[in-house]
Amino acid sequence: MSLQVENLTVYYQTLRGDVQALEKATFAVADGEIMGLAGESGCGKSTLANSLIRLVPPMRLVAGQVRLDGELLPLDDAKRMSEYRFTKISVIPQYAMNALNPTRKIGKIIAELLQSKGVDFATILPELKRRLDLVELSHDVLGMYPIELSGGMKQRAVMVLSVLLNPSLLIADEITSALDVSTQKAVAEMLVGFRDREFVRSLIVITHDISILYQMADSILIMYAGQLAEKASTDVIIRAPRHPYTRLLIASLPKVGVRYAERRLSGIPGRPPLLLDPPAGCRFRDRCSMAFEKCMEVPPFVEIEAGHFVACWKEFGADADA
Amino acid sequence: MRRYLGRKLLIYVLTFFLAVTIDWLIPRFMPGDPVQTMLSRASLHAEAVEVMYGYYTRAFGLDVPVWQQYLNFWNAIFHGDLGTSVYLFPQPVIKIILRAVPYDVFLLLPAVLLSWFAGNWFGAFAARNKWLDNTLLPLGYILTATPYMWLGIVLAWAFGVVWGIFPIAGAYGFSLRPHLSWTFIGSVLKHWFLPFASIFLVKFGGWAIGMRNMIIYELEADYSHYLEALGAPRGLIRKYAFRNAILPQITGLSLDLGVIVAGALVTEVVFSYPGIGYLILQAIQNQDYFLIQGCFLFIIIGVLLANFAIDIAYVIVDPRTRLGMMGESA
Amino acid sequence: MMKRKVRSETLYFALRNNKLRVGLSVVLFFLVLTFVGPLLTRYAPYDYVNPLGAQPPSAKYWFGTTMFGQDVFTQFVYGLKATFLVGVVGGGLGTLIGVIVGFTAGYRGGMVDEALNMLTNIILVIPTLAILLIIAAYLKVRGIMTESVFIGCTAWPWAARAIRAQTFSLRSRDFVDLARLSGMSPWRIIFTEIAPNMMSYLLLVFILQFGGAILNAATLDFIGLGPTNAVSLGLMMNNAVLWGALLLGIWWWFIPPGLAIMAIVGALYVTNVGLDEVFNPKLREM
Amino acid sequence: MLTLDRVSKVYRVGTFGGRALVAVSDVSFDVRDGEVMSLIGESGSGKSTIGRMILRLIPATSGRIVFNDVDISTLKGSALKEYYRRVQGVFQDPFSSYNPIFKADRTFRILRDEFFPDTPAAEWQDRMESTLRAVGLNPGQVLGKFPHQLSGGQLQRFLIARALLLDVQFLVADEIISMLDASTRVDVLNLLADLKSRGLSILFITHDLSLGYYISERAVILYRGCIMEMGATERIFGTPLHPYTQMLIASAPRLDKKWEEVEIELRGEQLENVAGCVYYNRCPQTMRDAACRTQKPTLVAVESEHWVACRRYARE
Repeated sequence: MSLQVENLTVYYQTLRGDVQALEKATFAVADGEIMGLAGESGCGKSTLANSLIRLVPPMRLVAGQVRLDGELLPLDDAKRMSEYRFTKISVIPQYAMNALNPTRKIGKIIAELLQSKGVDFATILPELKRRLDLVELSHDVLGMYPIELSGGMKQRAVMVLSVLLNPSLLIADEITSALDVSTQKAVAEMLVGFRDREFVRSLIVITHDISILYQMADSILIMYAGQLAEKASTDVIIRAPRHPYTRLLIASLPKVGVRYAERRLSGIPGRPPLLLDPPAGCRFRDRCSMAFEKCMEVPPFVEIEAGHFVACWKEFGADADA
Repeated sequence: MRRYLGRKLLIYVLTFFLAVTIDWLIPRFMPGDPVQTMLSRASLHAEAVEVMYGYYTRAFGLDVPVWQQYLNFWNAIFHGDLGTSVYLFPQPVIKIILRAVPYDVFLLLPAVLLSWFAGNWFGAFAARNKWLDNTLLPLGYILTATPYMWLGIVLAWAFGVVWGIFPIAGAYGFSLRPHLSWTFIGSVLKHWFLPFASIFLVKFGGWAIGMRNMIIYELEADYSHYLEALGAPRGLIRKYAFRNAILPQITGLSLDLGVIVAGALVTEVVFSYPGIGYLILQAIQNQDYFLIQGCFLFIIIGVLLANFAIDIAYVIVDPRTRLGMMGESA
Repeated sequence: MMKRKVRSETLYFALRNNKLRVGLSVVLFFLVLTFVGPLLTRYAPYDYVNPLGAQPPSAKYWFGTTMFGQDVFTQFVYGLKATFLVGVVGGGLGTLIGVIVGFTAGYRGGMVDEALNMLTNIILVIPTLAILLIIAAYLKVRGIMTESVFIGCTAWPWAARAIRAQTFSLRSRDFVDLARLSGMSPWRIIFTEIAPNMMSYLLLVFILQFGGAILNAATLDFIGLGPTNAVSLGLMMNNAVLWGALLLGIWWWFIPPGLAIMAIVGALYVTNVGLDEVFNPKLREM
Repeated sequence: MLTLDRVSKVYRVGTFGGRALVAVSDVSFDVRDGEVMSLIGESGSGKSTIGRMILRLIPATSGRIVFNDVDISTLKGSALKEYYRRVQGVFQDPFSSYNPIFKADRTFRILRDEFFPDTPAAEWQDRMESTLRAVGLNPGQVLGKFPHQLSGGQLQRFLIARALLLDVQFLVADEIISMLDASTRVDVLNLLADLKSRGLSILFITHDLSLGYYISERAVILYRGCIMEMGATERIFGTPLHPYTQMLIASAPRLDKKWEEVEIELRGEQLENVAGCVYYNRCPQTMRDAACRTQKPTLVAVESEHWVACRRYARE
């Protein structure tokens, strides 16, 4: 099993107390699996990603363990964690378009970074060139400054750099949201290519755009207000979601081919709760039409079918499908 | 890149033109007549004043119409003839100034460059951890807030008068004549140290603070976060941040030259160090307008040349100016 | 992320920021001294009160007396008034011109911006103190006001550059476009929409101008080009050096004025940093 | 209602306007009364520039924009204000549309001071509240609050209410829902569509095809400042003719079927654009020929309510 997360709880320290951004997240990502991580803004998906990569104040690890290929990750010890970063676990950040130092040649940046990890640049150069071709970047990009490249090109350079040492887990944080439709498809296919070519063993793709996940992800984990709502294979999430929130979320997405005149889609009334002092139990309770007294307790994130996890009391009490 | 330097050159030419015009305007624009005040000092009886007045107005070319004077002034500059000094009468202004310039360069160049390097290094070092930041940085604020001359006085008083280690006046021992020997060089260095120290310390504080703020911004930049996310060692991240934080300090240096020159003027006055500053003070005290004009011109030329040199250095160091903006516009 | 009410949070940080507290208390101390001081001494700044000439600080003369037997403390206190005056008028004028130039260049953009920017760069490059020297040299009668006006007129480029950059960033915000869509006139947009957002920034600029004006004034006074009809800290130092206080070891004549300038301007800079930290958290803790 | 006649916008960039950047070139289309038209294009296609030119926030370099038979470039002073009573805009980032240090409902007070100075307070208050309810907001919850205390969806509805208070005829909605979360996005979209019933015509600017398809009867596809294809939405999405539109539709992520194999030409992005068709560099080999490189295609009506700017259709 590539990644196992147990009871991961991360809060943000602020002047007015702790923002409970991530609450008891327990899930696993198998080898070769591309897991989509989706949810509205403020649902904790970025917090989850950042806690795996760079847990720095004001974030605080409250509880939970993360194992990667069986090894326990020292999440809150930045020094020891840096050995795992880039070699075992790597990230393509949301700000990939300005993640490269503007006043340094790209080749030099890569060389110095590899050197700091004890890897000789010359030996890895041929592989680097092959991967540049893969993302349609010419080799003389290495001799250029980031300022000379377009946004899309810079992002692809960062993609290549992040997976250069074949990390076992790659986290792609909202990398498609700033792109146009055409480049979006190309970048998504490149990520899948990274997994197929074994550059990375497993992949977590974070985005608020579920239709992108439908195209490229094997499974999707839906989060709401810091809690895991549902995880299942992509088709199950899209075709037969069980969690009320997932169902409403999928229903509210306009699909090409649906016209306002014919079928009027509906959103979800209300707003996600503020996480400074979140409501007890299931945090979707106030916006959920099927909420009942049991929802005052936190629903367990339990496997109701092979590979299909749901956190909703409805699965136990009343009849299975409402 | 050509465009960047072209623009800068245009600004400097315009500045030079404007400065020279101001320099020419001032004596003519101010109340009172320079020649009149000069003569009144010379306590002559009435008709001698009349004759002398005619002679001097012709000598200083004040009798021709204004725009004619202006043109004469320009071609005089290009011939290096800045008129004759009133206070050291027979000597042409240009010769007096040229005697003072080497001392200025000898004092300013090391003070400016050393304070810049040391200040920046110290600012980066102080930003390394919280304790250093809260103890050494306030020292930086105090230093940069100290008036140049006051620090000069205190240093002169403490080291010169109380402990008597350093001389506090002139550029070298009064008993010595400028000649190549160790005693002379030793004396020059001893006289040079205190003025140098007072300029150095004040500017040192300024650069340290500037660098501390810049490096914190750079450490918060996206590329620093990305390097951290890839587990790069602190040293590498700080090296990149320092390299990027130094760039605005280079432009800061060129913009700050005007202030540094002013500070040097005052420090020279405190230590009666025979640079242009001391010369200006004497020129002012003796109402020698042409010497003042000459000194001002030299300062302007010096500052403009230094600025242009720094701009060239900036273009070499910062690739962004060399390549201009390549990315597609939204 | 959670958003907090803007006003109370800034207040919350302001009270806890020790740089701000230390800086402000020092400045206030000298301000109070400026008003209280003249009440404490019976003499005028240039009275000859001590026949024995230079005396070290004593119970009678808190800061001692000068070579001519003038009371240093009285000169010091009246000098403080001049310094604060120059700071307020000179700094205020510099900020005002900077605001006007900065706003027009930032809001108008285009050729106006290009021209004003060129002018600012030119004046930035010229060593303004040299110009002040020459102007002051030719003027026979110089008061505090004229000196402050001179300093204000040559110190504005720094403020103009900073305010122009800030206006530029605010102008591109959508609420300025919405204001234009509501038919508001450009000047009304500047003063009711853009300026209020920059109040904190304008305060920072004013503090720096205030400190800069004091330093410039002290330099001018020291060369003897200060006000002819008043006393100032720079003038005190000039007289001290002129009459050889250095060699005679009359340290109480030249130490207090310079120390006061350093303390006031240093405190202003520290306050500025404190305020800067309060207004944008990035500079706060490491 | 509103007609754009060969409108272009050229920016001067570089020092002293050395280089010219063509943001919009020779665009003509019209929006009829009570019609929702979508302007679809990727970033850098000039769609926002067109929106800002219509709102007179930036001047057009050439061409005419006519609103109810009046060329808006001639409007000055009170005539321009009268124009703003008829035409309003809502922008992309809700949090940048409000001055952070004032309460959100200050925008209404500005409206009252500028446009209705003599309306009695009581009457203005309940007109405001009824309009807020019309856009699905509860006045008690949203009035008197700072912008950061309201959600993105509420803020955008606020701006729509602002436009309704002026009872505008034409609304420019520039990417107004792209910053909102999926769940609230649809409600604001439905609100826009409901406004049509009030006789309001809307120019809906977006980069997302499915939104354009969902809400508008007619659509314009833009690429690098030129119209590629224009016409009734069903026709454009049903039988896309221009290679760019085909590529857009093929690569738009859908929930009902996987991506088709459409070859995306990425390297084409960086090449210098040619004198002829702006899409030449990214056009698949099979569909372009030498003439495309030199001759700029013009909009040709292929069927009723369906125009396309591609040489392959110019011949028919």
